[in-house]
Amino acid sequence: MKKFTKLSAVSALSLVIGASAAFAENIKIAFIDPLSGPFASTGTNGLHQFEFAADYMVNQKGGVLGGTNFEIVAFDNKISPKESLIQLQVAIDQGIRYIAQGNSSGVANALTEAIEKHNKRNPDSRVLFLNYAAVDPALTNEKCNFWHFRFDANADIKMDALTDVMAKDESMKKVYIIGQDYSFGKAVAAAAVKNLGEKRPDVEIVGNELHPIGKVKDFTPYSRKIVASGADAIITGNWGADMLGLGKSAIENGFDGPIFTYYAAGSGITAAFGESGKGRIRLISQGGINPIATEEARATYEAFEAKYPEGNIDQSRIFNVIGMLSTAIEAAGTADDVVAVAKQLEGMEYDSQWGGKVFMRPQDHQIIQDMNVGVHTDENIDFDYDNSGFGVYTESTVTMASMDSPTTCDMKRP
Amino acid sequence: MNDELTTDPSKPSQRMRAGSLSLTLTPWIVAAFLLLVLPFVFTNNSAITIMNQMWITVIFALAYNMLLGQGGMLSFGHAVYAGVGGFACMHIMNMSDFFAMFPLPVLPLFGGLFGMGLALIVGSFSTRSAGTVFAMISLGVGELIAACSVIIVAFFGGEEGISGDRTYAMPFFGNEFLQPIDVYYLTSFWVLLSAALMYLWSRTPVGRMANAVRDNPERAQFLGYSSRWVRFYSFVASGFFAGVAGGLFGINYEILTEENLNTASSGVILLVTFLGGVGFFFGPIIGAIVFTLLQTVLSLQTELWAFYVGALFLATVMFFPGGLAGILMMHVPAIKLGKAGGLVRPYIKTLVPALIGILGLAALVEMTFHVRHAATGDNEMTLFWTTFDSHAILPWIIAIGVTVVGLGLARATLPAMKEAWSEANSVGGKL
Amino acid sequence: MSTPALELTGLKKSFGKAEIIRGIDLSIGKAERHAIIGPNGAGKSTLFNLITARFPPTSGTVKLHGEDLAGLQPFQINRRGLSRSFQITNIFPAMTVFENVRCALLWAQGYKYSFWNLVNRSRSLTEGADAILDQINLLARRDLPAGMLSYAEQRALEIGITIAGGADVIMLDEPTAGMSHSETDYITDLILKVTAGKTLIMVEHDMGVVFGLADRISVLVYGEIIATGKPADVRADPKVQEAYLGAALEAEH
Amino acid sequence: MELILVNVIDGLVTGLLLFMLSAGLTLIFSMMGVLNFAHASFYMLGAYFAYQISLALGFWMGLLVAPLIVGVIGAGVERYGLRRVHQYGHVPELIFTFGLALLIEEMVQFVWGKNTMPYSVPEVLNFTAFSIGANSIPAYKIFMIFTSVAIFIGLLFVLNKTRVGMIIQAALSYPRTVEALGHNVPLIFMGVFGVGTALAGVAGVIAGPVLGTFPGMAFVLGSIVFVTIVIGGLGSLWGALVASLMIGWITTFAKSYNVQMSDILNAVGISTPENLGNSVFRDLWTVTSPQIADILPYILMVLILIFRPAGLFGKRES
Repeated sequence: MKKFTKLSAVSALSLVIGASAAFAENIKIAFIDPLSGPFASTGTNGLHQFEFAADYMVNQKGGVLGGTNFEIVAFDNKISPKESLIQLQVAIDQGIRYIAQGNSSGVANALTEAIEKHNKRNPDSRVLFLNYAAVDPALTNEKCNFWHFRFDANADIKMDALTDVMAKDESMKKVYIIGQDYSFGKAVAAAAVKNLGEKRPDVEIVGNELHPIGKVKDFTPYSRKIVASGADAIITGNWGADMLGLGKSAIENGFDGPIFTYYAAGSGITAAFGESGKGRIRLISQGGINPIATEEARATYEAFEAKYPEGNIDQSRIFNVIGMLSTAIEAAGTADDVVAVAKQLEGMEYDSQWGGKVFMRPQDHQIIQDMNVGVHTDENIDFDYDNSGFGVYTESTVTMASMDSPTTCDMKRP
Repeated sequence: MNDELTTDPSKPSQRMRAGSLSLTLTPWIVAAFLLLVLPFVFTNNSAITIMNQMWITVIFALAYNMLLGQGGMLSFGHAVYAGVGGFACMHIMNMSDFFAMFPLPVLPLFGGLFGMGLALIVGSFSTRSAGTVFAMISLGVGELIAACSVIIVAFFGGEEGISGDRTYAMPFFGNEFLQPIDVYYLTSFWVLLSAALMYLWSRTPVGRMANAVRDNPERAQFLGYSSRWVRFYSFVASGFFAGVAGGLFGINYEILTEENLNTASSGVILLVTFLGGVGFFFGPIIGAIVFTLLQTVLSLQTELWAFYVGALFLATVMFFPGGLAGILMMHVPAIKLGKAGGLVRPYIKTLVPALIGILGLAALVEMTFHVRHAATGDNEMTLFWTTFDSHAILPWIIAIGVTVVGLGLARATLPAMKEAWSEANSVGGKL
Repeated sequence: MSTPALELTGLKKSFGKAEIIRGIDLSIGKAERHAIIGPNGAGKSTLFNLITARFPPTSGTVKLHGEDLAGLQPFQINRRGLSRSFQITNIFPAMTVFENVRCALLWAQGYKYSFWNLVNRSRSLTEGADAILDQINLLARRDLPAGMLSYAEQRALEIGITIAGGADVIMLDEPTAGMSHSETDYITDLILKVTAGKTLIMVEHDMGVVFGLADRISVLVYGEIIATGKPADVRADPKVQEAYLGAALEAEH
Repeated sequence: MELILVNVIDGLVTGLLLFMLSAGLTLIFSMMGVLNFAHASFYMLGAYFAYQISLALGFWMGLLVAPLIVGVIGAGVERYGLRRVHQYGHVPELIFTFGLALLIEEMVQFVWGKNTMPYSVPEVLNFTAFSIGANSIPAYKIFMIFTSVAIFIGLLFVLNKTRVGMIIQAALSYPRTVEALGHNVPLIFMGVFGVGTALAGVAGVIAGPVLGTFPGMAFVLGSIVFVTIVIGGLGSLWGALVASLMIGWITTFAKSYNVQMSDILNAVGISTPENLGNSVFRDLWTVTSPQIADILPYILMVLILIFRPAGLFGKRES
């Protein structure tokens, strides 16, 4: 038995090592996100979109650098910072130079710091961090670094665009802000207060509070407060089960205004809201799905649906990540020198198939793009989510949102 | 990988006379040697990172077993002591002037002291009784402190946690601990030291009485010992070593988050310790090594890793409540009788087919999962280094065949193995 | 007259409405062997438990060497020189026989809660434990788990643990319960041997043992002592005859 | 004033739901000494089964059938798993249920995937029963209250008026004696485990549509069920009821009102220090009641264990 334990350890560890030898010619992107546990659904959907995008946009078109393919290597971080750092090390050892991650700003924060330290300590095996969904503003402000690129609008930009749309509704007099008790939730609340104060000083913020993240079983008491406050609208940054719980509970318990939010589509949430959320839930996103922005996008979505009938393209920015990365690699003429690739990514302007231009702002590596505010509905929906017949229909667009927003980032380039 | 430590704490080493000292030292020397050479066998950074993680878990699991195995106290919130020790270390790392005054290898000591400090406070009321009351207080306190981690942002840093940079410490003989391998030797030093101290602890009067109180608190009372104080001392010592593990975590990852405190981490360490075996000092060491491998390596291979781990735990608890260490130690009588050799052939005859059968079963599970959840048209799957079409009938027939034949053979040869087992343990056996 | 080793005054104990011990006064001198007998349910074990603070008394006092034990925990009483065995065997079954005895020696040898001494480095612990094992004739079983001993051996071990700490007041609760004749004789001799010079208080059903061992006997019936005295006097007391002894003696034969 | 009344109703719903879980658990815990960590997993199974059945046969068949399936599975787990582990002691039993919880969650994901299921309130009950001020009380909540009260009454009846109930009550207090009297204790254990898990299943069926049916639903519920029965006192059905309602109301009210720690501290005469900005205690001063609402039961439990280890209504300590 003793021997067995040791043998299995040897073989297990050599698996880790051995994997690096195979497929050396592919450009590999490590996808480090939860694939098991409570957040697995979001992670898995993201992985499918990455795999599809790499295959459809790069490999089927002959690859980059004259025939090199993209390969997505999935690592399950179980949404744990510790596991993420272990998997990051494993990925680096496998010779992977591009790390994609999006779920949880906490994990993103751990990764960006670890990557900065790694790149400082190991100039020979530097890696880039492609952040496709972690939206804590700090990542492109005080915590920014040269290796981190954010392809999603940050919480401030999203709120800026959301409040632009909200401000047009003259009948709205009272707003209730509620969010999860962590950095993102706090960032959303702060941005909402600031933006509303600037755009609609007459609007009264009747509530501003945080609830424990992922722990609230029943949102009824919160809904009661919201209803009692006489709010005309709710602003929340909630996601996952917290979004669903809050939204359903508020509607059920007598709240009759709109709910402005960030993440209330796909991953079963659209289906679960169904009829009850129709016309009530308004969310900020980028990329036009309904109506579809371009014919190219329509073809992409149809191909995706053929492959994943139960899947959604709910993070169209993932296609931008792949598109921009392949463009940058082509321009740099190498995939191994990540500094060269990063320099290409900085300041890149890219025409997204999902509509509009996207621009990677060089001073903080924050992407700037058109932001849409859509409504949860079953009317005029070409591409629904969760096969529910419901989807998000774009009502208004803010072009190149927050192009000139300030940043505290002090970018240090190698 | 010091699973060579086969010293059984339930049996006192009565050897006091000179000469036998080398015998008790052997496993430690072997362990130290292994710790030293392992990085030369597994040279890449990820293997070293995984080994670091293993040694940290080893310390934590051994500390946990001071409570569960040796003291009979079931804790549902032990992660908080490791976590608080770790957070304290991160704050020390960020106090640049103070941190620059001493070398990095000393840092875990501070972690230990902070873990111990918290254990002193909590232990003062939680160790009054063992059993359900202790378990539930540990659960309550664990939840409380885990919840505080997002509320008391000044100390715990909210959900982002607290991060720092280990390289700002005073260089230790010129080493700034830039690379995982430097940290590896630091961690190895501490794992050896902590394991040795915890082992020695079990041989001290208060360590022996911890066992006595676990088995029969009332009798211990009538031997002049307060069960409560004996438990309290074990609890505080366990808190110290948990804090050391937390400090090492801080050095390795340079970040601590809510994850280090929450009840899931506390649950994991309970599973790790139990998987290894609570009855033996070296049990948790095996548990920590096996579990870390499962968690980091198996999860790279399959999405369903948690499913297998859950099944493994159920099987262990149902058939081998002594854990992996218990399975190893079951063979000691046969080895002492010189009859262990007779077991090899029956083992091969039963266990190899059983293993193949289980792998076949796993293949079926993976294939079902693939058919159910993979993308439409994506019929190709890779399993055991072979790629095939999961919608074709042949792979299914093969997998079912392998499963049935493997498990069938194992079942057929099981009586022979049982017979060999009783044979190896009978005649001349002590009991 | 010197202070009695153990003195009970007006000791009472009720569980709910049921009064189990109904006022006991008893004084036991130094180096006396005192037996407490009585029919089942008379409250003998309860009395033991009151003395050793397993339960608190409803009223009354217990004095050990003149010191009031009120409010003390069992381990504190033990440290003051009183040690007891249990009616149901109460040892550490998972530990070896040797370790059982060694644990019993730790406090007496002043180790307290020390974590800077190694038990197997202490010559006095090892030799002391071996000496006790020799006394109770279990040296041959030294390294077996205590749970594997025969019943009689476990009872002997329990007595060994009880006397190991060097207490001068020893309380034994039915040391020979459930034993065969030969085993009983063996244990009786053992008790005589190991309690020489000490105060012994025992509860016992076997009249042979009682009359063979005890200097004085108290008869407990329904929570009250109806007679105390030398074995011959007690045997002759008509109240005792009536209440208990007759039946018990008959059963003996 | 209106809000208080609304909160009383909401707290009642939460409390009664919790009670359905804790009632089964307290029976299991006090009879068998098993801390059944998988109890919440059976609750989850109840919701998933009901969802699956409701697709084909409608909500009401789900309500009827799903708890039965869960109960049978629970009895099977006891018969073929727990009973085997029972001989090794309580810790292995606990680990067993721990592993079982892990495995059930994985199996649910295996079968139903990782997304939230669109399991929703039946059309018949999908209306507002009445409104208090602007707050509407959904009919489904009234239905939940009636269902749980009916179950509680049924349980009381079985326990107090039937022979089986008498044996169970006796076994709660004196498990060994009951065995000595010749009752088939293993069968009673299996039955109690089955009924206990079926009750959890009922809770899952009726909670699934409002609280969401997703793989993490058992984890979110977490250990609060243990807290309930410890506060109430092990083995006490009334204790479980009182503790459940207490927790329901405490958490509901704590979430509904924003009370800040500084308010409380100021009220008892401690004034807020000047420079809170950098103080370590800054966060303590600004803690609000909704932030800590969900940990209040844990604080309560620790206090109760320190000062009254038997719980509010309990007779034994462990």
